This record gives sequence, C-alpha cells and structure tokens, in this order.
Amino acid sequence: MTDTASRELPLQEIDEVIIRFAGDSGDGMQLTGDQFTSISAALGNDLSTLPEFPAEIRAPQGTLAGVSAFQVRISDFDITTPGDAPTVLVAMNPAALKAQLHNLAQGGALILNTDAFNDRNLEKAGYASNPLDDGTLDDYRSYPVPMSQITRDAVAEHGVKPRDAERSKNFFALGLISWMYTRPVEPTLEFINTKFRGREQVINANTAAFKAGYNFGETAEIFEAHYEVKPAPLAPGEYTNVNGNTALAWGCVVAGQLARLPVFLGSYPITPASDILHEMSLKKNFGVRTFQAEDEIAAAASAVGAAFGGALAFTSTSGPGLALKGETLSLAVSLELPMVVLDIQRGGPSTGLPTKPEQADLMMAMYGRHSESPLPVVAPRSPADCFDIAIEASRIALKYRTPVIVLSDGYLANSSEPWLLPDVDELPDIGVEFATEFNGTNEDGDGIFLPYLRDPDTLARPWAIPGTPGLMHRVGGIEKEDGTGNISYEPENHQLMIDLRQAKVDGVDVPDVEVAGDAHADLVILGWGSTWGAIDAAAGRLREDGFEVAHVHLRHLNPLPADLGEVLRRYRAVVCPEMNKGQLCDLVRAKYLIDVEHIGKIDGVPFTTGEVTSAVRKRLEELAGS
Amino acid sequence: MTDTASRELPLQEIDEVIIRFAGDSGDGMQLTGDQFTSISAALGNDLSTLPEFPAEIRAPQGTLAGVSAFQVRISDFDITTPGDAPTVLVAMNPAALKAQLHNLAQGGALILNTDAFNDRNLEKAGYASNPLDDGTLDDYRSYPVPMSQITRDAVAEHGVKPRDAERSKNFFALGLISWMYTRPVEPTLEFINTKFRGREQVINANTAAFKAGYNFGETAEIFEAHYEVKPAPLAPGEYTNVNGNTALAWGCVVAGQLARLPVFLGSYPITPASDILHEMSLKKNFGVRTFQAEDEIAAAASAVGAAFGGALAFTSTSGPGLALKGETLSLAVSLELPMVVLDIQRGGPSTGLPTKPEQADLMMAMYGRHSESPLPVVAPRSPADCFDIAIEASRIALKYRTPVIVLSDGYLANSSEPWLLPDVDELPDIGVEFATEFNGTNEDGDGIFLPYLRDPDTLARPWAIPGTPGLMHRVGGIEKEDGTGNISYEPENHQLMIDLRQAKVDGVDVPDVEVAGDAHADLVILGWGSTWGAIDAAAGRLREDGFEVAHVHLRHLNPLPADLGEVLRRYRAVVCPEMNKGQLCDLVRAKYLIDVEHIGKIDGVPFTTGEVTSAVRKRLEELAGS
Amino acid sequence: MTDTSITPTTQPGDWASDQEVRWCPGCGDYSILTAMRMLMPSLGTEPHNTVFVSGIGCAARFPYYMNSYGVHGIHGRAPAIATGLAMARPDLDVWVIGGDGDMLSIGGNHLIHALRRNVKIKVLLFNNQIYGLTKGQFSPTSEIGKVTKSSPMGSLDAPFNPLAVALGAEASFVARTHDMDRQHMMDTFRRAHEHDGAAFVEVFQNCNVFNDGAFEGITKKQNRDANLIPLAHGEPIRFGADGEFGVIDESGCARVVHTADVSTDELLTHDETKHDPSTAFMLARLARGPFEPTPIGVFRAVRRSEYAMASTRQLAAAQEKQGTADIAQLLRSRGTWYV
Amino acid sequence: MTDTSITPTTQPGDWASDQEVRWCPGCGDYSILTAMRMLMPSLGTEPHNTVFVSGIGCAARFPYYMNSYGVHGIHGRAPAIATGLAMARPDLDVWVIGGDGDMLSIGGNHLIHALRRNVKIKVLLFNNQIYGLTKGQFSPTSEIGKVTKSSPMGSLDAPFNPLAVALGAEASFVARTHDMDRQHMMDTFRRAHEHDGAAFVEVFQNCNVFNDGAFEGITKKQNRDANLIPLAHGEPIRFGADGEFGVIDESGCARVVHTADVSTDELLTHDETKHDPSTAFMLARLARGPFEPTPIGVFRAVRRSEYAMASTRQLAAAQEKQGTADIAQLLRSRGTWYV
Ligand SMILES: Cc1ncc(C[n+]2csc(CCOP(=O)(O)OP(=O)(O)O)c2C)c(N)n1
Ligand SMILES: Cc1ncc(C[n+]2csc(CCOP(=O)(O)OP(=O)(O)O)c2C)c(N)n1
Ligand code: SF4
Ligand code: SF4
Ligand SMILES: [Mg+2]
Ligand SMILES: [Mg+2]
Repeated sequence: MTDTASRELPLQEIDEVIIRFAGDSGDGMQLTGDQFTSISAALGNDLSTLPEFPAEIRAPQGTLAGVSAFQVRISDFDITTPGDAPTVLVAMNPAALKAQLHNLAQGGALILNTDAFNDRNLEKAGYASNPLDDGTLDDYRSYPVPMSQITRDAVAEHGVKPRDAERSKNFFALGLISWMYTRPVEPTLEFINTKFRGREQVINANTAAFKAGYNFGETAEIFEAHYEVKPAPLAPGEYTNVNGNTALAWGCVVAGQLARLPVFLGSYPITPASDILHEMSLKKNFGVRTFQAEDEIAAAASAVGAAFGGALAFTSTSGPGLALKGETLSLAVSLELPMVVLDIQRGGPSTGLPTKPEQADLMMAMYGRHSESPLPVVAPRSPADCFDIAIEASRIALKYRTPVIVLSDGYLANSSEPWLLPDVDELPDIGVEFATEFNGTNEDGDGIFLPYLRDPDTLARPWAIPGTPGLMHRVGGIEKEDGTGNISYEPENHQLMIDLRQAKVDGVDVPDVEVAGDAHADLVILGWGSTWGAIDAAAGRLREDGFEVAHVHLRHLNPLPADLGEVLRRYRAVVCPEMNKGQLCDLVRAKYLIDVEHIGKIDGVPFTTGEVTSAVRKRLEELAGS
Repeated sequence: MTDTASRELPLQEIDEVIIRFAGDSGDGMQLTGDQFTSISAALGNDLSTLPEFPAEIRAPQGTLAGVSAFQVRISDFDITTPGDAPTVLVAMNPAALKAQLHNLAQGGALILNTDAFNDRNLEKAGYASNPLDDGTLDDYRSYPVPMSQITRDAVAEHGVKPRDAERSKNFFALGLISWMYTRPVEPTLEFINTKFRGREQVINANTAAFKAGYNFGETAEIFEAHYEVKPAPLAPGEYTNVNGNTALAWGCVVAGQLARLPVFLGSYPITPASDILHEMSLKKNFGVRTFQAEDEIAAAASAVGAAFGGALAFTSTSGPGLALKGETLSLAVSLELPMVVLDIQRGGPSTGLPTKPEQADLMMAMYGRHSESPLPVVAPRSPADCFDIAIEASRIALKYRTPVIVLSDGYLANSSEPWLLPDVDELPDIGVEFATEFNGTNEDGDGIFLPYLRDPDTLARPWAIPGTPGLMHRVGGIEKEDGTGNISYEPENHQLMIDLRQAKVDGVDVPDVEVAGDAHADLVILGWGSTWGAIDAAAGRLREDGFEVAHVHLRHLNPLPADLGEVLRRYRAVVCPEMNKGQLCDLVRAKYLIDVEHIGKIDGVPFTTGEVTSAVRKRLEELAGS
Repeated sequence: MTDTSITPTTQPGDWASDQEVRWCPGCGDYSILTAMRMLMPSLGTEPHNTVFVSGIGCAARFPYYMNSYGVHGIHGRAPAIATGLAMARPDLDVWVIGGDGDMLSIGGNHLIHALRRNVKIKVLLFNNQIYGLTKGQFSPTSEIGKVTKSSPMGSLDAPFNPLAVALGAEASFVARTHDMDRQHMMDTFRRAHEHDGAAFVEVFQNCNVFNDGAFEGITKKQNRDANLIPLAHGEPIRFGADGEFGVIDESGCARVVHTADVSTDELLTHDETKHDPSTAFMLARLARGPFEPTPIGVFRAVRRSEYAMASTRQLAAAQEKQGTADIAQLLRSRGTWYV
Repeated sequence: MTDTSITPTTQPGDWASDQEVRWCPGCGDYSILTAMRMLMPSLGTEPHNTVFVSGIGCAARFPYYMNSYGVHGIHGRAPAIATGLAMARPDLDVWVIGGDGDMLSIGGNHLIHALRRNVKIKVLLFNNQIYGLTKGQFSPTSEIGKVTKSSPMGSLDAPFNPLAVALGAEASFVARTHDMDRQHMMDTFRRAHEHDGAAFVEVFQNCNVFNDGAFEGITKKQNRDANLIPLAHGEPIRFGADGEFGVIDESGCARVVHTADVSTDELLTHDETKHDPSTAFMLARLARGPFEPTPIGVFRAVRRSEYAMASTRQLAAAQEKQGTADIAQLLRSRGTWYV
C-alpha cells in the first residue's frame, strides 16, 4: 500500500465532495469525520463540517434515535457551509441509512456496511424489508461492503477479542474513504499512534482496519474511479480547524489577555453551550476562573460580582438559561458594569429541541428584561468569527461598562471551518483604566468619588474596584442619582437616567454596514448570525445564474449600524432569512419603517444554500417581472 | 353644629376640586383621604383618587422621605383621572409642604398645621427659614391652622394622654375639609364608630377632633367661603369605590365562578402587586387557594401545576418577578395550559422605583421568553376595568389553553374610581369542558386520547385533567408531535408546532377597534393601559379647544385587533403616549409599517392630562400648519 | 410493611406507557422504573389518579414511561409544579422524580421549601452524583476532586449530603434506597406513598456512562455486608454478615463500633418517629460518602400537618364563617352607594 | 476572643457612609449596624478592602450605610454575587447581608450552595421572621399560624430553622446572635470574620413595625437568664441565673435538664470544632422557636478547604504545568497546517 492508488482506476478531479459518515453513537463516526477533516485540511482544501448528535445520551444500539452523523465538505474553492446535501453517505447500519438517506443528493454514493443489515437491525431501524435489495436504493449508487467481516478478519491476528474487533470498523470506513478521495495514509497512522498511545492492541487493530479499508478500495472491483479534490486558493498562512464554541471560548480567554484582566466565567451546563464551560475550564493557566454555579441566575450573579471586583466576566448559556438571567441582567444594566453573556441559541420554546439550532432568542436578548433595560447585542456569522465576536463583545462591555449579549447558535457551536490564525500582535488592545482618583468635589471643596459621573464621549461611568483606597462607593438596582449614584426617587432624575442608559447603548461605536455582492442590485439579503454561510453561498449561486444581489450581514444587532436604514432604502426589496418567525425583520421594520420581508424557517435544521437560493430567486423573478 | 354651615359665609358652587392630603406616614393621611372619598361618593360626585406612599417603610418622622399623601378629585361631571394638580393642599408638617408644594396649582389653597412648623421639623424638612413667613407661599392662598393645639384641647376632656392626643389631628383636618366642601357629618361619625369599635377613648377623641375641625371652619374667621360640588350625572345604579388591585383580585375570584373552576393563585410578594395576593387570600370562601411561594419561579410553576390539575390558575407579580418567570411561561406555552399572569408594572430597570408606575414591561410580556413563545397580552385601562380584564384574560386562557399576561401598573393598582356594579347575571360564562373521552383511534381501531389534537376553530388542545379514567397522558417542554404529544425531533413537526402555536395566539378572538372622539379627525391618539384617563381627558380638552381628535385605546395587545392597521391608516398622524420609550409604537410600526409617533415619559409619574394635551396639541398645530 | 388489604386492580404492565424507554443500556434508572411499575398495583391507586412530575435530566424522563398522568417540566422546578398540583388536587397521588442536579442544584430551593411545607408529594431523587443528560459535569453530590468535563483539575465543591439537606429543611419523611435492591426500593417507595406529607427518598442510582460504579463501595454484593446498614424501626442498629457491627451515639454523633466492644443497649435503637430530627441527622451523617458504612431505609417518618389538606380546611372554615361564594356580596363588600 | 494584636487604623465613624439611615425608628437593624461599625476598626481591615453585598429587603439596605464598597443587589442573589466577587478577589473582606425572606425564601438555594462550597464570605442573616420591606407577609421563619396580610387565617408553612438549614448544607461556621446584645454581636461577627471559609450567622432582629417582640421570649432582659443559652467552646453547656440548667445528649437529641438532676460530666461539653456537624445540629434543634431555651454563640467552626483559594491554587498549578498565558500557543493547540 502506498500513497497513490495502484489498480488502474481512473483518478477524477472534482471540485468538491460532501461526505456524511453515519452510524450508531458507539460507532465512532465523529472521530472518523474529524480525522478525515484533518487530513483534508492539511491537503489545503477549504472545508466545513457539521456533526449531528443524537438527542438521547445513549439510545439503544441500532435504533434511529441512536444515530450519530458527521458531515464534511471539502473543496478546491472557497466555501462557507458544510453543504446542503451530502454526495456520499457512509452508513454503518440500517438505522443510519434510514435516518440519513433522505439527505443524500439524488444519484449520490452510498457506502454501506452490509454486515449490519441483518434482521434484528433492520427491525430496530423499522425496515419491513431489506433496503439493500427491495429497490429503496435504486436512485443512488450503492457500494455494499461487508465492513464488519473484513475488519474482524483484518484485526484477528492482533489478538483482539471478536467482540472488540468490530469496534475498529470506523477506521476501515476511514481507510476506504481515504482511498476514494486520495488522502495520504501517514497522517492517520500517526493519529492512531498518538490517540491510542499506550494501548498497543488498539493501535494495531485500528491500523489494520484502516489499511484494510484503504486496500479494499484499491482492490475490490466495485468502485469505478477514485477522486481528487485539489487545494483551494486559501489565503496563505497558518490554519487551524475550529468549531464555534471553541472559537468563542478562546475569544473570551484571549479577550482577558487583550484587556489585561483576569477572566471569570460563571456558568451552568446546558446544551449546546456546555462546551464553552468545558473549554474555558481547561485554560486555568491563562488565569481563567470558571465557576459552575448552582443555576443560571447564580451564574449571571456571580459574573456581576466578579465584574464589580474587576474581572472580565462572562456567563454562558442557552435560551432557557438566558430567560432565567433576565432579572440579573437588568441589575447589570443598572449597575453599569461590564460583562458578556454568551447565548448559544437552540430550538424552543421551553426545552424544545436542545440539540438543534434556532435564531429565535434575538427578541429576548433585546427585550427579555423588565422596564427599559437596553444593552448591546452582537452575533458571530461563522465558527471562526466566534473568536472575533468574543473580543468585540468584550471591547464594548469594557469601553461602555455594560452587559453585552452574544447570540451564537447550535449550528455555529458545532460546525467547524479552517481558520487562518490571526497575527497575535495585531489583536486589538481592549484594556480600560480603573478609576483610582477622585473625580469630583463636595460643597466643602473636598475631593470625592462620583461613581456615576460619565465619560462625556462614551457615557461610561468610572470603574473603581474594591481595594482602591478612597473610592469606596455603593452600587445598587434602585434608581440612582446621576453622578453620585445615591438612591434617588426624583422623577427628573429617573427620566434622565433612563435616557442616559439608552443613549449610552445607542452610542456604541458600531462599524458601518458592509454591502457584499452587487451593491447596486434591486434586492438585498439582510442576515445575521449563522445564516451567513448559506446566504453567501446562495448569493454566489444567484450571481452565477445571472442575477444581481446584495448581501448585508449584521454582526451588531444593537445598536444597529448607523447607516443601515439608509443602505437598505437603496433597494427595491429587502429579504431577511432567519431561523425564527421574523425577529430581525421586526426590529428593522419598527426602526426604519422599511418593508423587510421575512424568509422563515424554524425546523431545527440550518438553512441550506438551496433554500435561500430558491426563496430569493423567486423574489428576484417577481421584481424582474414587475 | 349641623349639616349646613351657620356663619353667614357664602356657599359657592364649584364643578370640581382636587384635594391632596399630605403628612407624615404616621399621620393617617390615607385614612383621611379614603373617608373624604367615601362621603363624596355617597353624595354622588364623580371621583378619582391616587395615594402616594413613601418609598421607605417608615422613614424618620418629619422627614421628606416619610411623607405620605392622598389625592382625591371630586366633580360634578365625568372624570377619568385624579387630576393633574391639586387645588387644595393640606400639609400636616413642613416636610409635607416641602415635598408637595410644587404639585399645587397656581393660586391654590394651602391648609397648614402651623403647630408643626417648629425649628426641629423645619430642619428635618430642610427648610432654612420658615416658609410660613418667608414669602415662599406668596403665590398661594394660605390658611394657617394650629391643628395640633386645637386637637389636643378638644380631646383633653376624654382623658387621652397628651402624647396620644395629637394622633387625632387627621380627623380635625377631615372635619375642616368636610366643612369647606359641605360634606355631611354623620357618615364620618358612623365610620369612626365602626372603625374603632370597642375602643371608646379613641372613638371619643376622634369624634371630638373631627367636630372641632368642622366647627373651626365654621367659626374661625379665616375662610372666605365654603363650597359645594354637586352630584355628577353618573349612570344610575349601585356604585362602589375600587382601586385597580382590588378590582383585579375580584375579577380573578369571579372568573373562577364564571368558569365553574376552583381558583389557584401562586404568588410571591412584590410591590405594587402584593395586595392582589392579600385580597385573594381573603376570599377562601370562594374556594380560592392562595400560595405564597418561595420565589416568583415557584409561583409560576405552582400555577402550571394547578392548571394541569384543572384549576383556573393565576400568578401575580411585578417586573422583576415577570423577568424571573420567563422560562416557566415558555413551558406553559409549550404545555398549552390555561393560566393568567398578572404583572403590575413598576419603575425599572432592576429594582428601579418600586412604588412608581411605568408601562415598560410590554416588550418583555411579548418577547421575554426564549425562542418563539407567543402568548396573548391584555391591559386594563382604568381601575374598574381591572375587573373586566381579569375575566377577559381568563376567558382567553381557558378558551385557547394558553398563558395570558395582564399588564396593569402601579398607578391603576392604587388609584380608585367609582364603579357601577355589573349585573352579576350578565357576566359572561367562560366555562370550558374538560376532555373525558377518547378523541382518536390507533392502528388497531382502539380508542385513544390525543392530548395535542386541536379544536379546528380555536386550535386549542383538549384539557384532560388527572383523575379522568383512560385519558392518562404526559405533557412536557420538549417538542411534541402534533396530535399525540409524544416527544418528536422531526423537523417538519417542529415547524408545524411552531406555526400552530403562533396561529393559535394570532387567532384569539379580539374585538375590533373602537374609535372614540372624532373618527374623522386628522390625528388619532393610540394608547394602552393606564394612560386611558389622561388621554381621554386630553382629547376632551382639545375638542373643547376646537380640535378634532380621535382616540383608540387598546385593551388587547397581542394579538392586536384585526382592523387596527386599517383604522390607523385613516389618519394623517398617529401619536402614542406611553410611559416607556416607545414599546407599543414599535410593535405597531413593525407590524403595519405605520409611522406611529411616540410621546414618551418615564419618570415614575403618570401622564397628566396637561402633558398629553400639550404634546398632542403641538402635533395638531403642526398638522394644521402643514 | 406490605399492606395486604389491597386487592390489586392493575398489573405492573398497566403502568407501562407505550413510549420506548430511552435511557442508556445498563442505566440504573431502568431498575427503579421496574420497581415502581411493580409496586404500583399494590398501592390501591389507579393510573388515572396518579401523576408523575419531573424536571429535566435523564432521571426526569421517568414520567414518560409510566402510564399515568405526567408532567415533564423544566429544570429544577418539579417540586414547585407538584406543589401547585397537590394543592389544587389533594385527591391525587403525586410523585416527583429528578436527578441530583435537577433537585439539588438548580432546584434545591424548591425542594427544601416543599419539604418544610409538608405538601403531599413523594420526591424521589435519583442520585448518580453526576449530570447525566448534559454528558458528565460534576453535580452537587459529586465528591471533592472529581474530574469531569467542567472540572478538569478536580471539583472544588464540597458535596451535599441529600438526607442532611432534607432533614435540615424539616422533611417529615426521609429515606434512602438503591437501584440494586428492587425489594428495598419497593418497600421504601411504598412507605413514602403511605406517608401523609412530603416524602423524600434518595435513590442511589448508577450512571454507567458518566459515573460508573459510584455506589459500588456499598451496593455491590460483596460490599453490602460490610457497608450497607439497614435501618429497621425499633431495632438496635447493627449490620455486618453476622451483625458484628453496630452504631452508637457519641455526644450527638453516630459512630460505628464492633458490637463485641459494647453492650447491646449502648447501640442506638432506630426510632424513625422521633419528632426531633437530630438522631436521624446523626445517622444521615454517619457516612461521609458511599464508600463507608452507610445506612439505608427510613430515617425519619413523623406526622405533621399536611399542607394541601390544611389549606382545604381553611377554605372550609372560611365558607363556614363568610358563607359560600356570592359574587353580588363580594362586589358590595367595600360599601356601595346609589346614584 | 478579642485579638489585641491589631492596632486600629480607623475609627467606628470612618465606617459610616454619608447616607442617612432610613430604617423605621426602633428597628433592630440599627443596633446591628452600630455593632458592625464599632467592630470594624479592630479587624485590621480597611474600608477600601471591605465589601458589603446584599439582596433586597430592609436588612439589605445595610451596605448603603457602611463606608466601604458595596453592592445592593437583587432579591435573593447576594450569596451568588458575593461568590463571584470572592472568587475573583480572594483578597477582599466580603460580607453578605440579608433578611429571612431574601436569603431563605427566594435566595435559599444560593445560600446553601455558597455554604457548602465554603467560599470566603461572611453571611449575616437578619432574621425578623417577617417580610419587612413589602410590609408584612409571613416569611420562611414565621411560625405556623402566623396571621399576616398574606395569611389572614394563619400561615400553614412550617418554618425553617436557619441554623439547621445551614448545618444541613455543610456550613463550616454557624453561629447565632441577637440585636439586643452589642458585645455578643461584635464577638460573633469577629469570629465569622476570622473564619477561613463561608460563615453563617443568624441575627435575631426585631422588626418593631410588623413583628414586634418576636424574640422577646429570649432576648428581653428578664427572659435571658431562663432562655438564652450561651455557648462557650470547651465548656459544659449550662445556663440560668445560677447555672441551674444544663443541656445533655439523649440518644442524639439535645435536652434541657436541671443541673441538679445530673452529674456535670453528663452535660454536653460544647465543641465547636467537631467535624461531624451532628452535635451542632442537635443544639440548633434544641429550641423549637425563640420562646424556649435557645443557644446563642458559635455552634460550629471547622476548617475545610476555602473555595476561592482552592481555585487560586488550581490556577497556579495549571500555570506550573501548562505554562503561563501564551495566545499564540493557545491558537495552535488543536493542531495547525499551512497553506
Ligand atoms: C434552565 C436549564 N438549565 C440547564 C439545563 C441543562 N440540563 C439539563 S439536565 C441537567 C442536569 C442533569 O443532571 P441530573 O439532574 O443529575 O439528572 P441526570 O441526567 O443525572 O439523571 C442540566 C444541567 C436545562 N435543561 N435547563
Ligand atoms: C424578584 C423580587 N421579588 C420580590 C421582591 C419584593 N421584595 C422585596 S424585599 C422582600 C422580602 C423582604 O423580607 P426579608 O428578606 O425578610 O427582609 P426584611 O425586609 O424583613 O429585612 C420582597 C418579597 C423583589 N424586590 N424582587
Ligand atoms: S447518561 Fe447515565 S444517568 Fe443518563 S441514561 Fe445514561 S447511564 Fe443513565
Ligand atoms: S419594616 Fe421592620 S425590619 Fe423594616 S425597617 Fe421597619 S422595623 Fe425594621
Ligand atoms: Mg444526576
Ligand atoms: Mg425579614
């Protein structure tokens, strides 16, 4: 076995492939997908991945509920989504086939572990007859492979118990796919050696299975060709592969460095946000303190306390948790302390669809607090952008002394893309000064500290942390007198403070709108958050089809860019795809009285490029016709 | 002393008077105001009252913080507000004068307890010199009365300790004012007898003080006249005087009767909502169970439990509490169980101004839950309307099986007005049927119960309560399959359920808009909630001044009346006074793209008629000029 | 302890819903479910008069699998939901099921308040010392130093002793059982059911995926003799294969002794009906964790006024005094006048 | 107990803020405030290193009146705010003040979790057995049958015993004092301050407006002898004008006896340092309410790992092992490739 295939099969060059590995939760599909991604990344492909976890912790083996999948798209051009429909589906058992087949592109390739298609498994998957031979698969190119058997045979010599032998079959699949797409072998062999270090038998078994898979492709006469996806013209530089949650966690850690502040995270585990807590817990060497609180309220409250103490404070959660934090965030608004709230949106209402993404917490982020409690809201648009958004949110929080909400979602959280590492020295300095001196005088002319005396530019109040001699002061949620911060029930003062808090948020420095695509088109697609990839790809397709289309993607949702209204008014139509019932639409409509049209979808599945394309195309055609 | 005055003072007939009683918290001003209100009600005046409590429980005597006041407006015509500025201020001490003088109408009458204007009290109130003789009061008609002294003298014969004697001085003031406005004496004497039954000495002292006050008016030569306010042309019938919280509590109690369901209230005390809990706790004979929960979340959760059990369930709170209930309400949305949430809005953000009203929880009521969690929202427009709105909210909740939010506020809560008692037999039947039978069949043709099979008209699901044989089922917050209610992660089903929940709320039967005033005016004032009185009065004034103006007041905020957009579009200008930063404005703007103009105010004090009048007049003049 | 007067009208199978059970294979929750389904017919209740209420977590999926009424609520709030239900419907048999995270972390407050109020709900806390559903973070019952996803260097949080929390919160019925002993579970759940008030039962439950073997030190067959102390009302507390160990009171603290070293009347006699909870507390604190001798059984079972019925009595008294509902009278209660 | 090694650098007056104190005249909160201001100079801390954190309620206004840093938070959340602060800033002296509603009703969960974690905060619960700020509803410490605005026919809720709750929640320092004894308050607060971990102090506080005289049965001069049991470490527990009463252990429950009836070594010797909290619990449960003999003083003061410092140690260990912050290395930690 060598790096290049030997059987005289044609090597076809293709520009992209979308592979979905699907199997039982115990089958190691995530590992398989990850490793395939790594090799492809190293080959210079552009790529994008999306794992799909079962909703149950560990549903009974072989059932639909237990299917775990991993989709990876690799290409020789610039891509922004993991692809609408896989062109290759690897199905390790009948349940995986049943659960995933509908996703497969028409005419797509099916690689099936035929050994798993026994009566018991078919029944568990709810197949009345065997799809391998009842015509179910007629519309696809099927490649039946007795993976379990070959794997068992391959690893037999390594003394692995028959029961354990099959556990290597994911490496068989990886070997086979590696052969199909001409991936090098060494990186995976190395990976196996590192990953299972110290467990010789496992290393040997997995290595044998992997090689068996590779060789099977080369020798079994069932494949007509194998393929090559050339490197994409990515900007040169050093890349890593991150998903959104990791990037967000790193962004928080790094923000602390850029602000020269200790980082505090108060959090309560919740899908799909827990990994942020996990990841940040691993960064104690950065001075990051994580606190697993008793609930989301305590998590937010602890962040308020840490912020009062001078930390860069975060709290991470998902929708149900953000709903619980509302009262505490209203306190943070009133105290005017910096902190960042990370909301990884998931399907709702209530417990909803915890493992599925949605973009329906925008209104809650804006208004989910009593009275007028304005705060800035930002949203990342891609996994890698999560890193930048964490720093941007921290910058705003620190500069304006305000809680800031970041709206990511379960799709960004788990999907990953190559990320061109930033130049560390180019990262912004987001540090602010603590107050250390008196900033006012009393009637007697003595120096005093006025905790609510504002910076005239930012309207931020001074941040004087405990331990600072002379600046002792009290903050609280009862309305405060402007300047002194003392309790005040005066009507004029309340109006003033309400207005000031609003003006401060309205005045946050937000960059102007960037219009992507055809600035002079008739139609602009307005988007925010994780729909960026699908919208960008759709706009690309539409342009290929001869349409003109502009794309405005908001990273700042409150305040909105100052020129947004003006920009949107240039277009005859503004359409806004959102995974909700029209929340950004309503914000923009209320503010600018512009007839933003909603393209809605709220079924727990991210927009596909196709969905956006066809919805927008329809509208473009109407415009052209009118 | 008789019912009619004897000294030959002129009796002037006036159409209204606005009196504000102000004194130390311990001075009994609320009692005095209440009793004056009662007598006036019995005389047939229209009236409206507004108490003003100190923010502190019991601030040090004689201080500004300790001032308690009660404003009552009586008239011989129809009124809707307690009046902008009192025309008579009764000030029992310097602090009361200092705190309240700025409210008094130019040239208004000041009745002052001169005995209290000693150095100590002046200092406590922050007066450098004595306002009685330093010119401060030059713009008013002052009537200095040594109330403490006369009261002490009057009660001396009843063996009251000198220290206690002064405690009757509020009855002196009441006597004096009763004389001034020719109120009958007997009702108050009776009141004293009932109120202090069994405490002879107190009865005697208060009676003596009251008579002394009355006689003082008659005999002391300091008043130029006394006045009479004739009955107002109120609809004939039986009236009572209620404030909003009492009316709301009674509405909830009565709703239970109208639905033939036991009433459950889960609540946690909070200003200004606590009195609802207090009042409902007194109605155990109506089968009303009240539960003082450990917090607002438990209060809401207990209501969910009670609703599942078949009760008409309520939970009452104010802003901070509603913020805490968001996650639980999202569960209620998902479970599709009837319940009513009473939010008595107060000043915020955070603890804010707990005793002051605001209308800034509207957005939170709409959107303060994660994901798409739509629910109906209604708001009363006057104290008495609170009764009707409680029944209307219950009706919607029961008919559509949904949580409903009622938005009252601290102003409605405490102010009161005469309420023409409804004919009990005319109250609506809001009962609904529990499910008791199977409503579907399984594949085998056996009857089964489908907890999420909807009524095709209302989209309500069946309400089958525990104890019903055969209808056992489980409900939960994870997305449910349409019909069966079983857990479902299916994308299509999620979209369907999201759409159904929204459609159900959108389909709530809401009456069409009623346009008050000049339907064909150029301008319409759009309002909701407690601003009704001020807007109605302002529209009246503007009409008197020759302007045409229409008024649309919304009691249903979600869904909005079906014809609202159409109605509003008829006007050249739509203005919306709200005690917030434009929340209804934004809802209407987003929905109809109509340029609703905000008239904002958020200083803890309700709109005065004058404020609304002048803001609207300005706009009317612009329109006329344009 | 078995009430033989009841003739079952249902079979265990009648209590199984049509929903597929979806816990991980091997999870301790299965055996608890089986115990519950087997117990139910003998309680004299019917599926339609029974409600299981839960929060969120693996344990909290329980209601879906019982063919009764059920509410799968939100995280932590089950005791509060159940309180409202039990108050509105004192006629029902209300069970609350949740995990250690659900009822001791986010829901700790609702739990302790429900217990002090003594509202008639039967609370079963499935303690697996881990967050199962969110895939393995430490919980409020995890031991110090536990390495989990959210505590990679070991948890710093001292754990709660659930029974001590319950006793500190005035619980009138407190018991413990474990998922490896079906009969003991059934006996304990039955006692909880029979208790007229709030009952709290800690069930040691194995999460074989994220915290396997947490209770092996006491529940494994070979460890039971040495480490499981069965409590029996009215009996001196002794354990061991041949009763060679016993428990004594040492100035208010419980201590394990060799029975050979003390006289029998020095041994603590278990009295679950003691009104003062201190002895029960002492027993709850005997073990510092499920790795040393640990009592199971009913620690405390005392009578005090049940909340929902007390509330019903107030309604009745009010009707007695104020008369039954009369809307017209209510509206006139603050005085009226005619125009 | 007074540490004489500290030379005060401040005077009590230095600890008074410029804000007018706004409690009702006669409120017990005043004397607690005075005790605190008088104590502070002797603690060796400075106003700028001290933070008072509170929730909402009358008691919770406390921070405004101390010339230190302060956070007047939201109802019930003070222990959680303080936990974040104490973790971020282990160098500060953090006090938490709140009422019985604030910290046992809405905030009960945060309280018990802060106590079990043993984070260095000093929690003073001003227990007046009523909701003061909202004008008189029953609280979780009000007695059964209490008639209040929200319980016109008497409350049905059995009260918490705050010390029992704290002990059930693993509190390492538990004490009780009352607003009528300034010196005892000062001594107790000092002990709390000196404790290296979470300290919980219940302060019996009179609300003369809504619940006047709630503690008179024990704190009134003429009742003190008969009903206040001062706890002194290492001493047999006795009380009464002439030590005529004492406390013994009766199978794990505390009981009051005439000292004449028992021998001195039958009396319980108070040991606040006992690791097993059972004896302290027994003492906490001795009185069923503040109307019968009630111990005051330090019930429990044991050492266990302080949370914030333990967290600091983990940070240090991580830096030791993984090296200090290096952004470039972080970004490369999942492997990179070049294009
Ligand atoms: C408000 C809210 N916060 C967090 C979560 C996430 N969550 C679900 S279950 C759970 C804890 C599970 O642990 P436990 O209660 O011990 O139950 P187990 O799964 O171990 O049976 C958490 C944190 C949630 N669903 N809702
Ligand atoms: C979220 C929220 N719920 C309710 C309230 C109203 N509230 C303020 S203080 C308080 C209880 C006061 O009692 P306690 O804590 O015992 O303090 P005290 O006034 O007696 O000192 C309540 C219910 C609030 N401010 N915030
Ligand atoms: S994760 Fe643990 S507790 Fe949850 S179902 Fe699996 S084994 Fe059971
Ligand atoms: S209400 Fe009670 S606790 Fe509050 S300040 Fe007044 S006396 Fe003190
Ligand atoms: Mg658990
Ligand atoms: Mg209190």
